Amino acid sequence: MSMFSSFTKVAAGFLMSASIVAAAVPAIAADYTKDNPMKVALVLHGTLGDKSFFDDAAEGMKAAEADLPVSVKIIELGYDRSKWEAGLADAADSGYDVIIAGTFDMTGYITELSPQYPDVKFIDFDDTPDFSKCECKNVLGVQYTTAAAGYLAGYAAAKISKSGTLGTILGMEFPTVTDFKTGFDQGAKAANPNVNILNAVAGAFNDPAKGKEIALAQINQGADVVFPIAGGTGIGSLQAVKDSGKLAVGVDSDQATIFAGSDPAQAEVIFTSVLKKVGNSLHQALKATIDGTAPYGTRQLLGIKDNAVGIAKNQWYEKLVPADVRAEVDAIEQKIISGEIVVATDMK
Amino acid sequence: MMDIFLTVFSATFFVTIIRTTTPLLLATLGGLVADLSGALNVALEGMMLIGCLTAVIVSVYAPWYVAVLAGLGVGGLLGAMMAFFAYRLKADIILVGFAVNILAAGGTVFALALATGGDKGTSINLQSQAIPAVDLSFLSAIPGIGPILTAFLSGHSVLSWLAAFLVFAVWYFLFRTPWGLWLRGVGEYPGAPEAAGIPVAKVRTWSLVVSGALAGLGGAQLAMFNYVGFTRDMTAGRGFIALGAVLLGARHPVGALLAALLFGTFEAFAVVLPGLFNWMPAELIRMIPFVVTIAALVLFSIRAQRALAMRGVK
Amino acid sequence: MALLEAIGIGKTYPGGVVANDGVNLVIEPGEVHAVVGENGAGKSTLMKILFGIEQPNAGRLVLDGKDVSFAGPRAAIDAGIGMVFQHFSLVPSFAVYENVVMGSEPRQGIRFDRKRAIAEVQALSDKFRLKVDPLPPVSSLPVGQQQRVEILKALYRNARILILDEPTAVLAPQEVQELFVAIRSLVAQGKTVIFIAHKLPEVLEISDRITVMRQGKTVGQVKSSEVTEKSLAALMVGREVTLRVDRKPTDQSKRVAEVRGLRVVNARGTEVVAGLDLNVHAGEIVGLVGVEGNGQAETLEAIAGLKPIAAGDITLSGEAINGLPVLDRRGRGLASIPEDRISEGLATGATVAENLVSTKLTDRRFVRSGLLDLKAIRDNATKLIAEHSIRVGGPGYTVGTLSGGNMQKVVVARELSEQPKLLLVNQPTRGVDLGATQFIWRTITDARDKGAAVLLSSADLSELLALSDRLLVLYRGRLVAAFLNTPDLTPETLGTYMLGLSTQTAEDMKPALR
Amino acid sequence: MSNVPAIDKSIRFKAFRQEVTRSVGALVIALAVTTVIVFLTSKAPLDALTQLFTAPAAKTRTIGLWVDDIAKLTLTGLAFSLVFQARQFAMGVQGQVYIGAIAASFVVLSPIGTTPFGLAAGVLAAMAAGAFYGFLPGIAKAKLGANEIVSSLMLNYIAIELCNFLVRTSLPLPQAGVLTTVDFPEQSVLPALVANTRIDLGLIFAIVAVLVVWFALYRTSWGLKLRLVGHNARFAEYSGIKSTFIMVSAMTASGALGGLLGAVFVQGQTWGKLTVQFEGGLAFEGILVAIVARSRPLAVPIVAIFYAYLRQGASLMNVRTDVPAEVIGVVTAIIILLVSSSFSVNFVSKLFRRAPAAAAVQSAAK
Repeated sequence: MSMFSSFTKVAAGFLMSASIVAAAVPAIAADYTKDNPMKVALVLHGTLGDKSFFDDAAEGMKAAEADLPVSVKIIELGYDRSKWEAGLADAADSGYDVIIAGTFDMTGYITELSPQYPDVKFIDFDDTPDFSKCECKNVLGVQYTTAAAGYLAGYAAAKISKSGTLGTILGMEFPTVTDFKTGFDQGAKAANPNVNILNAVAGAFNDPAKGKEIALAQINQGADVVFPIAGGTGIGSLQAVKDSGKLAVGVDSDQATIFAGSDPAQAEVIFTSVLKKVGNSLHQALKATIDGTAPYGTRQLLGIKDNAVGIAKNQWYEKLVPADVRAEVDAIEQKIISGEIVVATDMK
Repeated sequence: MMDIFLTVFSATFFVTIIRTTTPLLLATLGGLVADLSGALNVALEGMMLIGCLTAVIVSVYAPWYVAVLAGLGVGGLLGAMMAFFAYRLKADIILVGFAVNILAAGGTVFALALATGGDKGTSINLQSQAIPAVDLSFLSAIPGIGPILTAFLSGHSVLSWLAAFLVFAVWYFLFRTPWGLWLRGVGEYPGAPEAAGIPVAKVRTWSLVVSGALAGLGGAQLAMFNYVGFTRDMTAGRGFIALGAVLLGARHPVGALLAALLFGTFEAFAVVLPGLFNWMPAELIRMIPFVVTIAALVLFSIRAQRALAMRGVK
Repeated sequence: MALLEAIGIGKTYPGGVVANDGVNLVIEPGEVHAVVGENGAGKSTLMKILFGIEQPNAGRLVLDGKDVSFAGPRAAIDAGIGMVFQHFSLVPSFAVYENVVMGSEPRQGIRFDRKRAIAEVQALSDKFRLKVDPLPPVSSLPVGQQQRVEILKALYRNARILILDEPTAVLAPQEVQELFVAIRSLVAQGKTVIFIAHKLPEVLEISDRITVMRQGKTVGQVKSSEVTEKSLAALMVGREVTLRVDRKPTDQSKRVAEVRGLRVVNARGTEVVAGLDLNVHAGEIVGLVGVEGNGQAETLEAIAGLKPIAAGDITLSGEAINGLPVLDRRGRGLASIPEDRISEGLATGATVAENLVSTKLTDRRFVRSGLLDLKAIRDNATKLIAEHSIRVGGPGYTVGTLSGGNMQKVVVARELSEQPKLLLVNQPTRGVDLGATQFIWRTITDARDKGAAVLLSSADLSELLALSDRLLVLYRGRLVAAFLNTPDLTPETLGTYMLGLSTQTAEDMKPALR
Repeated sequence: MSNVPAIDKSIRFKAFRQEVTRSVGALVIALAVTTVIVFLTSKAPLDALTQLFTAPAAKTRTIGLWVDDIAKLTLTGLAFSLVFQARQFAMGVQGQVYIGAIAASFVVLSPIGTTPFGLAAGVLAAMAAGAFYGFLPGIAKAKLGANEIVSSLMLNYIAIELCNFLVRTSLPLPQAGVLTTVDFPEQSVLPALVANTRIDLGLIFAIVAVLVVWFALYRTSWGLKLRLVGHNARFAEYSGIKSTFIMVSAMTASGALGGLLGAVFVQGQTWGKLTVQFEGGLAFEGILVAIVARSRPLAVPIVAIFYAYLRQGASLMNVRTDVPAEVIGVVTAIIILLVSSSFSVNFVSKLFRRAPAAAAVQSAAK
């Protein structure tokens, strides 16, 4: 009994301190210092360790903590959808200044919660609320035109493909996923009008064995460059590419670099990755928040020129992609930035 | 249409089927041993999953065969735990089985996080190893059929060969050794072996241990060959499909092999079909094994009823 | 020196039931030693202790002059003790030889040497003249053969001492004689036999010495040659008991039930009832005689509606009831006391009150518009508990807490709480003590006296002879003989027909087929 | 499952006390294990434990989550209790939840949904669909002898995939490719009982369901028949009870409860729309609730109260501290193992006792 009551005391203490902090949320951005940092929660509707999307966001938080007066708590809600809303609400209720959550899975909850917590700022990355329909003055939507980066990777892939057959593997079909492919297909066709692009939908983001089988099937059907856009499922596809000695395009983060330490052979086949620089963009958004320049209440659509998307130009890119192709890719990149080439996108 | 034929009759597709079948077959054999000893092992799923994780983690620090043995061992251990609760503490074995599954679903993620220093999704931070494939490319030296033999027989996992051997071994054990006689006797009418001085509790316990070990071996194959590494819930219902395969296979090792092959083929189809039939929704393809299990269950039961009816019993 | 001695054995079960309390038993080598006592006297517990299934709380076992203790059957078997249970411990789908050698298989490396097993079983069967074929699955064998498979099992394990637990209960008189021949041949070849029974004539015939048990204690050891059936019975129950029921003369003119051309086929496709005709009249008890498994149980189940029939007609009070479900048949006045009360006659996990109304859930007294009248159900139970003197704490106790006799009383109370037109009874007193037996016999006879037509099947010929007005003998699902129950009808006469050794002509049967 | 007499009060009390002692014992052991795990894994174990034990009751919002879980766990616990009482090990509640939710979604997203009958129509459609889905393995078992455990498990997977498929292809979505339908019309959403919490009409449904199931089991002849079938199907058959009918009707009724839970999920304040994988495995946790409650309907909500607290505590501990929510899976497994076994509070002595010898022979030799 005594043990229990001591718990209650601790809890009461915790709650009290939390409410004091909540009451003392400073309105003026300049107040934040290293000793009185802006309190940020990165709420992931999943877990860390996906080696792409969520991990990249977490990397961005680390970078932000290094050079900004922020303290970040990463909250992993897991894969039980019925707990996501509750988890986000709990974060909003726990005295954070900024809550970061991503994708359309969380947008609805952000839309509902933001009017209830007007003093808390919300960053909705990789999706956006419909600002015409909601009272979301404290929400910042951050979206990425990944099609443009996909275009670059598709161009390079078609150029280095010997068979003229490419494979794409989607985890599921929704715009943030298909946008990669939309750009990739355009780029590939631009490089080689006769290119044959195989496509498969795995139906899951967490079935690597299946991702591996699908990639093997595509390779068997002639594909020599595979582009999995499928989270954990895609990790399996990369393994198939490694085993078959073909080439792959990574997704979201620089996957070759991620594998370099634990599995160098895996890194050797990923000639580039289509980067959705989530971490980088969030880092920027936090900086802008502290500066007071972040356009809350609107959506930001970030592209190549914002350094929010792109392809990884690392040592493997240098090694596996011939210099002339690299030069062409750089030229195209400039044309996209200048608007000379317009890449169709699924992001509206 | 041509595409399908080419794909289906290709050596690669055959190799794919063997690969998808192997973990299923091992788990099915495990389910069979438990079933014949009188216990429906609904924990195959959980045992496989824990087998996956154990094999992956051990393979980081030890040679692949030690990791495979670890997967097998942990499965056996879980079987012993089930036996303890079911036979010693008289818990219902179905409920114990589900407890193991729940333990596996949460426990593997938890243990993975501990092993990787925080990753709850995949084990790619761990340098886990693969089970080697058996290279029979020397067969292509045989004139004529050599290349075909190589295409079909080379490149399978060591455990695929082992699984094929285990079909025979389990059959031999069940129907040609005294212990197989004991096990089947215990499953059919425990009073008889008990009266003959056979330690029934021990036979049952060992059956579950073997059952778990085979499921764990299936897990090792899944996490060290089909895909090298662990991700949460990576068994994705294979343990339950194996349970269906036991019933479908008429509780016989050869039947188990055929049933596992059937489901393995469906799984392989599910991989190949989207490449060929983009119109076919992935969800419906994924339903196939479950629908087939139910259909098989119903057909088998209808056949059993018909057989009775033919003999004049309504 | 005694071969096997049990000294001061005590056994108390976890529930507090004292099964053995200072039991002493001395078995001499080469004798047939009977252990007799009422049901519940503790015979079975003692045998389980001798065979290592139970461990005693007190006392010791001495074998060949040395103290022994058996941790399990295996240890007892290794010490040369074999046991044949009343309910056989055979795996139905296994062949005879597999059942015999299971647990002590001849091996060749890790392989089970089946050829040697078959040969050895054949040799053993020949040596002791048991006439058992090693190859067929035991489920295809008649009961007497199955019993010999059990004996072979013990002999195969080199049993020096063979314990037979009520071996004659399931056998026809002629089969009993064959068994006794086999037992004598065993003794002649140096084996010792412990024989548990409660049928005293058989005991006196086969045994050399007899140990009598009563209420968990041994009350005496006697030489068979020095006692009579009567003195032995007195020793067993502690008082003089006569198991006799008086039956009133009744009006037996009204035909209540008719069965015509009944055919029943079992799950394996064998015909178990083959064109049976019979009638039962109000106020009479018709006994179905036969070795178990000759169609009696199936006949009763078919009439009750529990087993589908392949052909034939069944009428009750002139109306065909062939296709009717169980409940409708019951509604027309059919009641049934099944063979196995625990697996069929009761829900042991449910309360006494619930068990007592389970067959009356369409009765408006207990159920109205689908709702239970709990008070009526409880009152019904209280009344029946008193009427049948069921020993139970109250209507709310679960049936599983009762003794076998009291469980059977619950069944009887439920089935006879209303006067049935047709009462089907199968093995009403199996495993029930003498007191309860008497009570159950009385109750059945009362139902008859009040005008019920009763169809009775029992493995106990003395029960059939004590209760029946007419006796019909079944052999392989056919009617082979019919008798009016007269004082000169003997078990041996019935036995001839039970084993199919002879068949009455239609003319012979006629007087007893009304 | 239940061997408690419905009539005699003193015995019922005694058995009740025994059960409570056992359940509490299991809970204490499971919590002790949790504490050990937390101390081993957490950098701030006291904080984690504080969250686990106090957080659910600390705020209106969290109390709302707790009560919502109670309602849902009660419904799934009842659904499992019904089939367990009939001695069927059907595991199909999860599938029924999905099928029910799908049916409710189709109804409320049709024009009916915006009428005043939308709410009721959705709930009834869900119950009917769930009942049908429960009926399937029941009839397959009754008519063909198809193993209900396996068939119901397979039906679960099929229902989940069907939900994924229909959400993606056949139902109106807010934007293409999103795995969630548009919000249901207001008329079809269960109204909140306490504003701004998840406590909604589902709680009332759960309470009514408890009473209805209790009444059906202990006060109707159907219930008595069902329990008799559960105790001994052969005996029930012999008594003239159509055990197959009772079995199938029990599984169908359980299916209706599962379907109702589906409607409470998607039409409730939690979602108010259909989404893939909306139940997060809660349906299966009804097994635990039913086991600990020994399948007795009145005990189900009591168990649900405790378990829901633990469940929410774990998820808040996960959100606020460094201990992952998966710990609760371990705790759940331990509770199931301990409560379903003949474990007693003097567990340790039992661990070292010899195995009870030769139970099989005793039954063979009876």
